[in-house]
Amino acid sequence: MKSVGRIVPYLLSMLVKKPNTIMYPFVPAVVADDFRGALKFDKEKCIGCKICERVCPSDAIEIEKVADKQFKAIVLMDKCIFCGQCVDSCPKDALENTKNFELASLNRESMRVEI
Amino acid sequence: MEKETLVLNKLAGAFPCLEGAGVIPVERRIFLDVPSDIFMDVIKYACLELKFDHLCTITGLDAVDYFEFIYHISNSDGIVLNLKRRAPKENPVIDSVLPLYDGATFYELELEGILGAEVTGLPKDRQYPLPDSWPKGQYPLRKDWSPDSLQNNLQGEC
Amino acid sequence: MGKMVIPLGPQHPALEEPESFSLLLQGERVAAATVALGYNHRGMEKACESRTYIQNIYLLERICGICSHSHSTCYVQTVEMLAGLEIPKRALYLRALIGELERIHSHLLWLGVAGHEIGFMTLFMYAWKDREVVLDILEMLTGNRINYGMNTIGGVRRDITPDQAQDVLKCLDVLEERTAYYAKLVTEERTIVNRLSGVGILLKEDGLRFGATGPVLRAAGVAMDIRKDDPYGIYADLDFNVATDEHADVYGRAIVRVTELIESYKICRQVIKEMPDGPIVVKAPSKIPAGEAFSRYEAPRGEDIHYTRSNGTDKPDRVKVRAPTLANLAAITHMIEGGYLADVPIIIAAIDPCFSCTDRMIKVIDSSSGRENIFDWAGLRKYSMEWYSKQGIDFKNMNAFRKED
Amino acid sequence: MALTLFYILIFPGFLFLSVISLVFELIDRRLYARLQNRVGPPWFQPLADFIKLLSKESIVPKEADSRIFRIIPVFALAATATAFMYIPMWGLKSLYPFSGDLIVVLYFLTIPTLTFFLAGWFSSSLYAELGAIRVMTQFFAYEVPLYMSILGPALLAGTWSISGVTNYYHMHPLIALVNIPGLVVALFATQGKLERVPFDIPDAETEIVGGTFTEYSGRFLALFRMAIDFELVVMSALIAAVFFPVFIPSNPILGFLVFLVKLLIVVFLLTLMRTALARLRIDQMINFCWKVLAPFSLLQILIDLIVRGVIKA
Repeated sequence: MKSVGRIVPYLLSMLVKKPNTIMYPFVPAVVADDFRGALKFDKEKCIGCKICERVCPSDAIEIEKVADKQFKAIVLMDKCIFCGQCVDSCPKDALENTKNFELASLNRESMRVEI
Repeated sequence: MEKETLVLNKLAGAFPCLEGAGVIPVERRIFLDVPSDIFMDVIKYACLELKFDHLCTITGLDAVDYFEFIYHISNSDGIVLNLKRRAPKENPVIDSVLPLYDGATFYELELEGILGAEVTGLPKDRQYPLPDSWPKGQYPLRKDWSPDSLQNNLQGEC
Repeated sequence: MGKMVIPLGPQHPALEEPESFSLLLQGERVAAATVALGYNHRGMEKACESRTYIQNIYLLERICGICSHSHSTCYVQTVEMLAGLEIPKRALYLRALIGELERIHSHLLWLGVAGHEIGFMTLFMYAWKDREVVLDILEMLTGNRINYGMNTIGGVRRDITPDQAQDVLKCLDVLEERTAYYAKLVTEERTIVNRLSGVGILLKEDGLRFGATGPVLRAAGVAMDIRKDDPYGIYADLDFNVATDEHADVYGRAIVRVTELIESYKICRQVIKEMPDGPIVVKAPSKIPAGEAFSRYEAPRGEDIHYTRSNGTDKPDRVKVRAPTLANLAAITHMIEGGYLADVPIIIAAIDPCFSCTDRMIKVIDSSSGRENIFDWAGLRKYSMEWYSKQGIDFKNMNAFRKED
Repeated sequence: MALTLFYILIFPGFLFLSVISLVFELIDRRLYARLQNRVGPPWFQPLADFIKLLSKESIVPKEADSRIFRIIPVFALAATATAFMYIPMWGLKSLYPFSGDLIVVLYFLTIPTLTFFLAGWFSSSLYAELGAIRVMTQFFAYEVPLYMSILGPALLAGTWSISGVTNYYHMHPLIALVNIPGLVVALFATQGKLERVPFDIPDAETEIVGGTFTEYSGRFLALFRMAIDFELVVMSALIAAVFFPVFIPSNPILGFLVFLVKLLIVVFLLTLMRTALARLRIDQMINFCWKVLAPFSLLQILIDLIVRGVIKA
């Protein structure tokens, strides 16, 4: 049965339903628990093997030696594609993905994070 | 593997020089090196007689000493016949398969555009996939090409 | 009224991605059409040659946001073939699950876009609302909404827990009900049927002749589906039907896609039910033995093809990608010509084009279209700075201003 | 004199019309969003859009006829604002009623359509010219059904003044029921006039980008958008006056509230229509207008003539 305006009853039923969208910046968006967001680095665990540097598809991570057996990670957030390969490849679990995804910035320098 | 062997046998029957040239690495995949002089006859035979009438794509690659072109054609049994032909780097001229496969235009234009092959019988009215303003003689898929050579080439023009 | 040539693209509201069509119009009718490809070339095939096999997975996954799992699976299959790896069953089941969820998300997206092209924004809003449900599942299972990063050489990276499987089944029930509603809406709402029927006809013979694939070909009555014809992964063990239709027009393509959605729900349920226990990944060597492999995958848009040649190092010698849209584009001018201008957007949308899949070439350097010069990134930046400073806007000052904030 | 100026510029004239059209644009957009299960824009969005457009750079294309390009939006605005003065708002009478004002209002309402055509044509751009041609093609399709459907009730009332029509049906409210086919035709034709889905063919963005308004930007576009908002209110008010001339209390304030409620009903129906339908192709649109709407509006006139004869007898 073809006719015009088949969707009208459904549309009207929407008037009494709660909207499906949210006013985003004012209402926080929820992401899944295992979300691959910004990287977290645990300098206690790092042994400086630099596997993460080698596997990174976009050269977004650098490990620098600061003192004997002391390392820091420099993450270039603008290059990072959040694939999580470094997290998978790290033999000591020193890297971790967090749920933080709100990383936009007007300033490119702020995308270079040292942890 | 019976169907695959049958295809190879039929090809060898029609073209005796192909005897023993085919490889079947896994199910439904046949790789076959074809000499350039009989290539068009082989692909025509495969397309019309053996009903390999779907052209998946054409891969062009720079094998350092020569160019290699692989025509991936398939039939309704899901068998993919990979016919390979070679062309010398100095004079990479191949024939168009447009008379057999109407959908080959973009694949062949790609060979011309990024590998610098010359496909005879292909309309030369457009360039794909590089922009029209791309400098002549720059073929990015060749192993000896690097973005620097493009940079140097452009300096005179800019 | 005389003839006029109008450009459709590279920037046009009907196109989600830049690509240039030019149409010769006679009144409202399209007398001739040409398509110029290449606006999205990013040099992926060349870039693959300078990256390791593992890095290439993430690069090739980004060929296209919507069929990212298709491209990465297809590529990984070739590498696994070359390395001679035996993939654990559970990993194959998980790949199939993500692949089908991706198909669901892609087809729902298409339904929305089709609504947008024919000016039916409500369909767009509802279809995308339901697509959100799939995206949430995918985010839960893989950690991201589109570039899932699920595949690795030798298996998959994340396992699924029984709780998650239950969540997926629950969402599938919701989606199945919604899809049944859309199937009813698309076939019963007269304004939709009028806009889709008899538009962009591609008959069986022409489809085969141009080498069209996927729903475009299936809508013409050819039951071509790589999952059946050339089964990969676990598809040989699954029970599903290939959706076909005889309309051979945009309406047929819509029906094929909606039917495929329903088949995909069926496949997802089977996969979850029959998923065996066991490891999800085997160790893969970093150096792949020399050889060549060719793999086909039924992406939501059709036949996706990857060819990889290895040379014994940890980097491939050549990776060739043929996305489904390129195959379907060969037939697009045939479909557009003779129709109305108003139908051009929906005809283009009906092949579900993915131009970023189609174009892949040049690395780092891009041309600024319409200009004679070719800039590299730094040059382009410099040029834009100069252009804006001529207009009285100085970005250097703006940066200084930002720092003061 | 001062009072007349007040009427024309403040209430119920230009300023009031501006405010109420922004309010109705908001209602339209909010309702559209809610029907699609979205939150929709915040309350200040139409005003914010208007101010933003005013503050943007206004570009006049080199090829365009600069003078006409700039002046056309003002014509559209003025014509719709003038038409509004002849529609009764709080009682049975409009401000300056005269016999034949119905025809005059309808003619004032054709001016915006003509300005859209001229705007597109004098933009001298491909998409704008295509849009202009589509405006005219569509105009010839919906205009006749629209006029006939509105003239039907007037024929029955035996007057060519809107106030007269309102007055007549106010006296005989039940007779207004025979005009329902005309109402349906008028609602569809109004969508065509306002260029909204299913008849947004002249500015179908997925086909011809912005259609007639492709080249418009900044304050000229702001004025055009304002004119379209005005048109929405004026058309809705006209439909309300001709087809719903019932429950008009003598208290002006109450009467005004009733007027707003009627406007709401008409805008709701128009919004529902644009939510529930897909855009038609131009050939389908013309077919629909001539093969469905025109016969129905003729039927409406026939019904009205018969009813008139019965009542006279």
